[in-house]
Amino acid sequence: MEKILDIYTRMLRIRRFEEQVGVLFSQGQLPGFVHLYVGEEAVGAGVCATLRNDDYIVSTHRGHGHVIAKGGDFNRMMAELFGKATGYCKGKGGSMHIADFSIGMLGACGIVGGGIPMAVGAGLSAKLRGTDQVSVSFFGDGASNEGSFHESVNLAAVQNLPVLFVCENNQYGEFTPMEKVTGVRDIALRAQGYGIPGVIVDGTDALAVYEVAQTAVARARAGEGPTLIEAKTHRKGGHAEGEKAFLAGGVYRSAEELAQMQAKDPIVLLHKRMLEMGVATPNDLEELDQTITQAVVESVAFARRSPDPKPESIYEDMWV
Amino acid sequence: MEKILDIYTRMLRIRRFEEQVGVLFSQGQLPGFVHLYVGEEAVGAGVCATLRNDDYIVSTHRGHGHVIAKGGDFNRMMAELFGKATGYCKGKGGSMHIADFSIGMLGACGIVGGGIPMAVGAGLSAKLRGTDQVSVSFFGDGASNEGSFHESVNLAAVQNLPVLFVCENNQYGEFTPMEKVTGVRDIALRAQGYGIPGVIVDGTDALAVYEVAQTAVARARAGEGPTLIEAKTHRKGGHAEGEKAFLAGGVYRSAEELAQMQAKDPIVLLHKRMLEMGVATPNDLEELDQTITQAVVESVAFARRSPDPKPESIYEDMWV
Amino acid sequence: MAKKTYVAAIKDALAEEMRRDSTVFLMGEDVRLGVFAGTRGLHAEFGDARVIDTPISELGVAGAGVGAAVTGLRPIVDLMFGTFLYLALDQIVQQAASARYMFGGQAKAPIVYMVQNGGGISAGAHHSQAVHPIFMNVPLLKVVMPSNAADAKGLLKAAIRDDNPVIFLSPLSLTGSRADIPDGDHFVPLGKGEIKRNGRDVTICAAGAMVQKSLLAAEILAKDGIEVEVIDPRTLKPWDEEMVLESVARTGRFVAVDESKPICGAASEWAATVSEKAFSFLKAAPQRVSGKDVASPFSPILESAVIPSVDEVVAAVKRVM
Amino acid sequence: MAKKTYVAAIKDALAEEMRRDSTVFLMGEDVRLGVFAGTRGLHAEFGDARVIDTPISELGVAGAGVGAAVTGLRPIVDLMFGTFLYLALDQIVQQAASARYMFGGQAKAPIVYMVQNGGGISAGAHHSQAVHPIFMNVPLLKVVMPSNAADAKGLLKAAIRDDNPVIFLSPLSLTGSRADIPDGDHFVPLGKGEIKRNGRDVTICAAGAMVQKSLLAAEILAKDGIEVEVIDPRTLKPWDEEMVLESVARTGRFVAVDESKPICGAASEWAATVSEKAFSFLKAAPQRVSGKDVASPFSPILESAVIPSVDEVVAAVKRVM
Ligand SMILES: Cc1ncc(C[n+]2csc(CCOP(=O)(O)OP(=O)(O)O)c2C)c(N)n1
Ligand SMILES: Cc1ncc(C[n+]2csc(CCOP(=O)(O)OP(=O)(O)O)c2C)c(N)n1
Ligand SMILES: [Mg+2]
Ligand SMILES: [Mg+2]
Repeated sequence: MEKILDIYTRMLRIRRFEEQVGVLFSQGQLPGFVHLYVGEEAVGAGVCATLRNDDYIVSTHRGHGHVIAKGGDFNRMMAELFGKATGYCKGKGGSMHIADFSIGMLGACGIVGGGIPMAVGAGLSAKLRGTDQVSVSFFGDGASNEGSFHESVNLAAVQNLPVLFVCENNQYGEFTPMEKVTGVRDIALRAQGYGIPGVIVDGTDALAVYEVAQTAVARARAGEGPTLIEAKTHRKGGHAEGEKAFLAGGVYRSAEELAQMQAKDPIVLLHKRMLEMGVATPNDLEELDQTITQAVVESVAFARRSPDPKPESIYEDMWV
Repeated sequence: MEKILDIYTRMLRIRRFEEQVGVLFSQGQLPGFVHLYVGEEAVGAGVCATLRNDDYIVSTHRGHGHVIAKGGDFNRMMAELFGKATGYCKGKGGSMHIADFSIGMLGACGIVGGGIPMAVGAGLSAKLRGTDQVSVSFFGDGASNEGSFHESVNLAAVQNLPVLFVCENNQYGEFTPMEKVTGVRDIALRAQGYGIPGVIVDGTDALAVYEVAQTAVARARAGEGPTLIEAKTHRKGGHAEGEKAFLAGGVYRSAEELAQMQAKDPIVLLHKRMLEMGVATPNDLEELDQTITQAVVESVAFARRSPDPKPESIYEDMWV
Repeated sequence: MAKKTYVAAIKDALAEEMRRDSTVFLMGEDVRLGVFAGTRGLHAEFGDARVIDTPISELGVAGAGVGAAVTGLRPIVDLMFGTFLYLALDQIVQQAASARYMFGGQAKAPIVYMVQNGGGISAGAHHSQAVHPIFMNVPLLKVVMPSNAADAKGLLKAAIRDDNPVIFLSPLSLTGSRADIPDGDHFVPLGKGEIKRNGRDVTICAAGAMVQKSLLAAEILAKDGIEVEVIDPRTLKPWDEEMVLESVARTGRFVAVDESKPICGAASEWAATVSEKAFSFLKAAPQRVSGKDVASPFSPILESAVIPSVDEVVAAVKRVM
Repeated sequence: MAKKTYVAAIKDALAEEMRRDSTVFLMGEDVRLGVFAGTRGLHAEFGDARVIDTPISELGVAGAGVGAAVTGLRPIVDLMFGTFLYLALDQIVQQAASARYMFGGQAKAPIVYMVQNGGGISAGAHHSQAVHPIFMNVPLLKVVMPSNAADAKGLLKAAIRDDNPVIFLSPLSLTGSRADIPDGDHFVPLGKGEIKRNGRDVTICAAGAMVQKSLLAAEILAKDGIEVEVIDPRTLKPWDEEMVLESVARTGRFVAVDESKPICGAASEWAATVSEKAFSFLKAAPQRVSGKDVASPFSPILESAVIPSVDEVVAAVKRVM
């Protein structure tokens, strides 16, 4: 019960934060690229709700949701997106490189598939140090066609590492539908090529995600090796913010598809379910929403009043 | 019938050439590294016997056998191994870079897995040019753990290219047994991750190899896409020539394993079968052997009497 | 003459060459809708067979291009960002660049790898590094980095017609920049530099996005009576060292300006060449202006402190006076 | 003091550091039996957990090392040949080198990538290229290339103890070379060069396998009365430029000798630095001797024409006299 509320809270925190980021981007207030996680919240939240603080996750270019799901701080995130000195990376990282090592969040990653080997290494590290930490690699359907995916999963398999490979299959890599570039419909099938379990889950159903992740985490902690989880999901927005203007009418998702997708909003679905299950009252959830929204607003204020990094700081954080 | 003799001839040509190369290497007459194909002849021969001159193959570090199977010339090969100006690559290539573009042999490759993308590109080229040529990528079990394998097979699958991926599973990558580093026993299983057929064949049975290759070639020529063929085989010698001295007693294959393997010599097996089937008389085969052996001997003489490349020739063959 | 953006110039070059030669085809991630390099719209004219959306598989795609090139086609492989070439490096160096040479001249590999190079738009560490020195250092590649839309069109056409592997780098920060483009089959030969501004006092060699900055610096310096000659090699390899050496023989002073990192960067090469081959003409120590030797930071304030600035170019010129 | 081979020195360094610090571990292809880098025998002492045979997956293994490094371990990743680093470049640059900086100092990545570098044994194009300029050009890596067994031992120990990512390059042609190795915990700090021969007339900067060739050239030249100072930076990045500049201030003449390719190579960097910072001391144009700008040919005759020779070093020194 509490867990469900916990998961929902993580999801809503992601959603409200991301909505705000979208607005800020459209107003031209944020430099660089921004890829939103809106629509995919159930995956990050469902998985991270099974993790301990000292477990590891490695994320993607679409990484805000993972940071928040793992317990990241709005203020330091927002400040980073504004490129401020108070940001997680002192303005050096930005949207695609947010990390919070204090909560085991080992970084977003601008290189598609680039974070997967790192997650395997964190799992190897846990094994060699004799802890029962687990490591989660989030990546997209598109990333599953990178060599790094293949090498990483195989390495984790043969070393029997405590790693969850979580493929967020939103069915697109940028503007290209996955069936055009991926030889298989279900990425989970690829698990067979490494002799590890492959599981498909409805990525819009947070509780289902939580369940399969729990099983995989238990396996990993028990020293039984990695699992490949494929969460079928969708992104509500474009590949990156500003996409519509950028594509100038170049449409790649049909109206039907978009409508179908809207009907499967993971937050709406869980909200409904919670009321049905009596986990929370509408009032509770409304209050929660307000608290979160307030925190998002404050993070913007925090970011705005934060100092810019000093140009000289380019020479800091180089070598230890 | 004729085909069987053809296949046997290819195999024996490989064997006799390679045996000679082994001797020359042990005498310190050949520079660089040499990886022999002895024991694996049935794979290259069985596959190449299904190909036309204008079909393509791309090979590996263990490439002499593929060149010969595709119809390569002993003299130019041997001269290349000696680093002579009359060699296939004018002494610039050596054992790991022999190529014969006139017979569609697009090169051996010193980088494990490095030739696989090229084979896919040759297949793409055939498709785009509207020919019915096919392209074959040979690679090892170890190579199947490289990202290049994964990316290449997937690309060929989604583009539906006329490519055969032929994994020569000799169960070792250098001195490491495959089960230690490969998540799956049957590389052919990986085909499922790309939605293409995966076939396992006894790689010591040349006729069996020929048959599965024929099916795959027919599919490819008909525009039905790629096939992954896994040929279970073994190498009779070390990973590279000179290995025993190099390893200084570091043994990695058990006596039982070696004995088992010796009993499955693909040439002995086919020889026996041909006699049983009445494809040839012992005398025929003996004559064939002598002819081949003679050609090998001549190739050594050719190489020896060939001129060294001129140092100035380092500036030739740079840019067109 | 028509004023067009860098991206539009690239698209024109691609379309014209694809019309001219049916063996030319294009492949890469999202080339159909087009992310950057001006590939948008080509699919409508040339169809699935010649405008191919690939998986996100840089190594495999780069290598497949080589296979197509050595078997008679002329692939253009769009890999989007220069930093993604790190993933493809093995196939580019070991296959594309080496094939002809290591096979003793049996093959030719007419292939163009096309990417956005360098920083300037807060794209962060993973997308913003200028990668050209890597490709200048490995053997047997040609490397092109046009500094404006007109050169981009002319050089891309030359790259596509060249029978050798070419790395074609569009400076990321110039994507939307405009220039007058000569009508018709505008062609700029590989290996020929251009004097972008004449001057008698100092020679600057600068490429890509640094050309404009050097020209701005030259204007500022002109007010102090310092006349700077700005040379854009345009092709980084093989490069027009004669043009630079001839200029230094006149000016006696040299500044190399490049966005890439300072150690073994393009500026290092230019400065070393000038000091080796025009030493007797030099009146002062050649100076380098390069990107700072750190990963590209996200914050615009930090990123502009990392990329060479007009002020830094001005200061370097003053050091040689 | 004991005379040992380069490979044996490496093994000693690995064993001593693995004994000293239980967070140090080794992984790579066939590290158990050991192909090159002196890893043979370590498995017997340190077991499966600390001597890990990996799949042939350079990119994945290089990246897994980073994940282990940022979570508290000190991996040594043996990738066998320098050219195999092409496959791993993305993870080395974008993760190992960048992690600390792009995450604003949150992480440290104490990792050593260990390979054989360069040519000289007819290993052919795919195995013989000297790759160090690539790693010198990208930011935030340390790059080490010891020229003899003693330095190899001392520098490898320093690399393992360093908290930053280090590329450790053993010149392929020196694998079997022997040197006297000081007893005990022989440690050579990163970033410190060494004058391998004193001389008053010309300064040579050379690294790796080129040090020995430069010393041979110096002996030949001494017969003509030309006294050459040979400096081995040992660490290529960050490098001991003070030592070289100080020497050039005395000799006034400079020759850079490096096995890597001539464009944007190490010799380019050294020559550019000297001409930029010691210009007023220079009595002649600095000269570079580099590998020829082609893929490494197989034939020993051709390969030795590609790699800098003692004769070429002698000739370059004569050019600056
Ligand atoms: C190595 C690499 N290639 C290409 C890109 C450009 N790119 C950024 S996101 C993206 C699509 C990724 O698709 P997927 O893995 O499915 O993730 P999604 O964006 O759908 O979450 C691409 C091609 C990149 N950043 N890195
Ligand atoms: C990219 C790369 N990594 C490592 C090596 C070193 N190496 C050469 S052959 C080999 C083993 C290859 O195993 P496999 O693919 O099974 O082929 P086999 O030798 O068994 O025929 C290795 C690791 C290499 N040449 N290239
Ligand atoms: Mg996707
Ligand atoms: Mg094998």
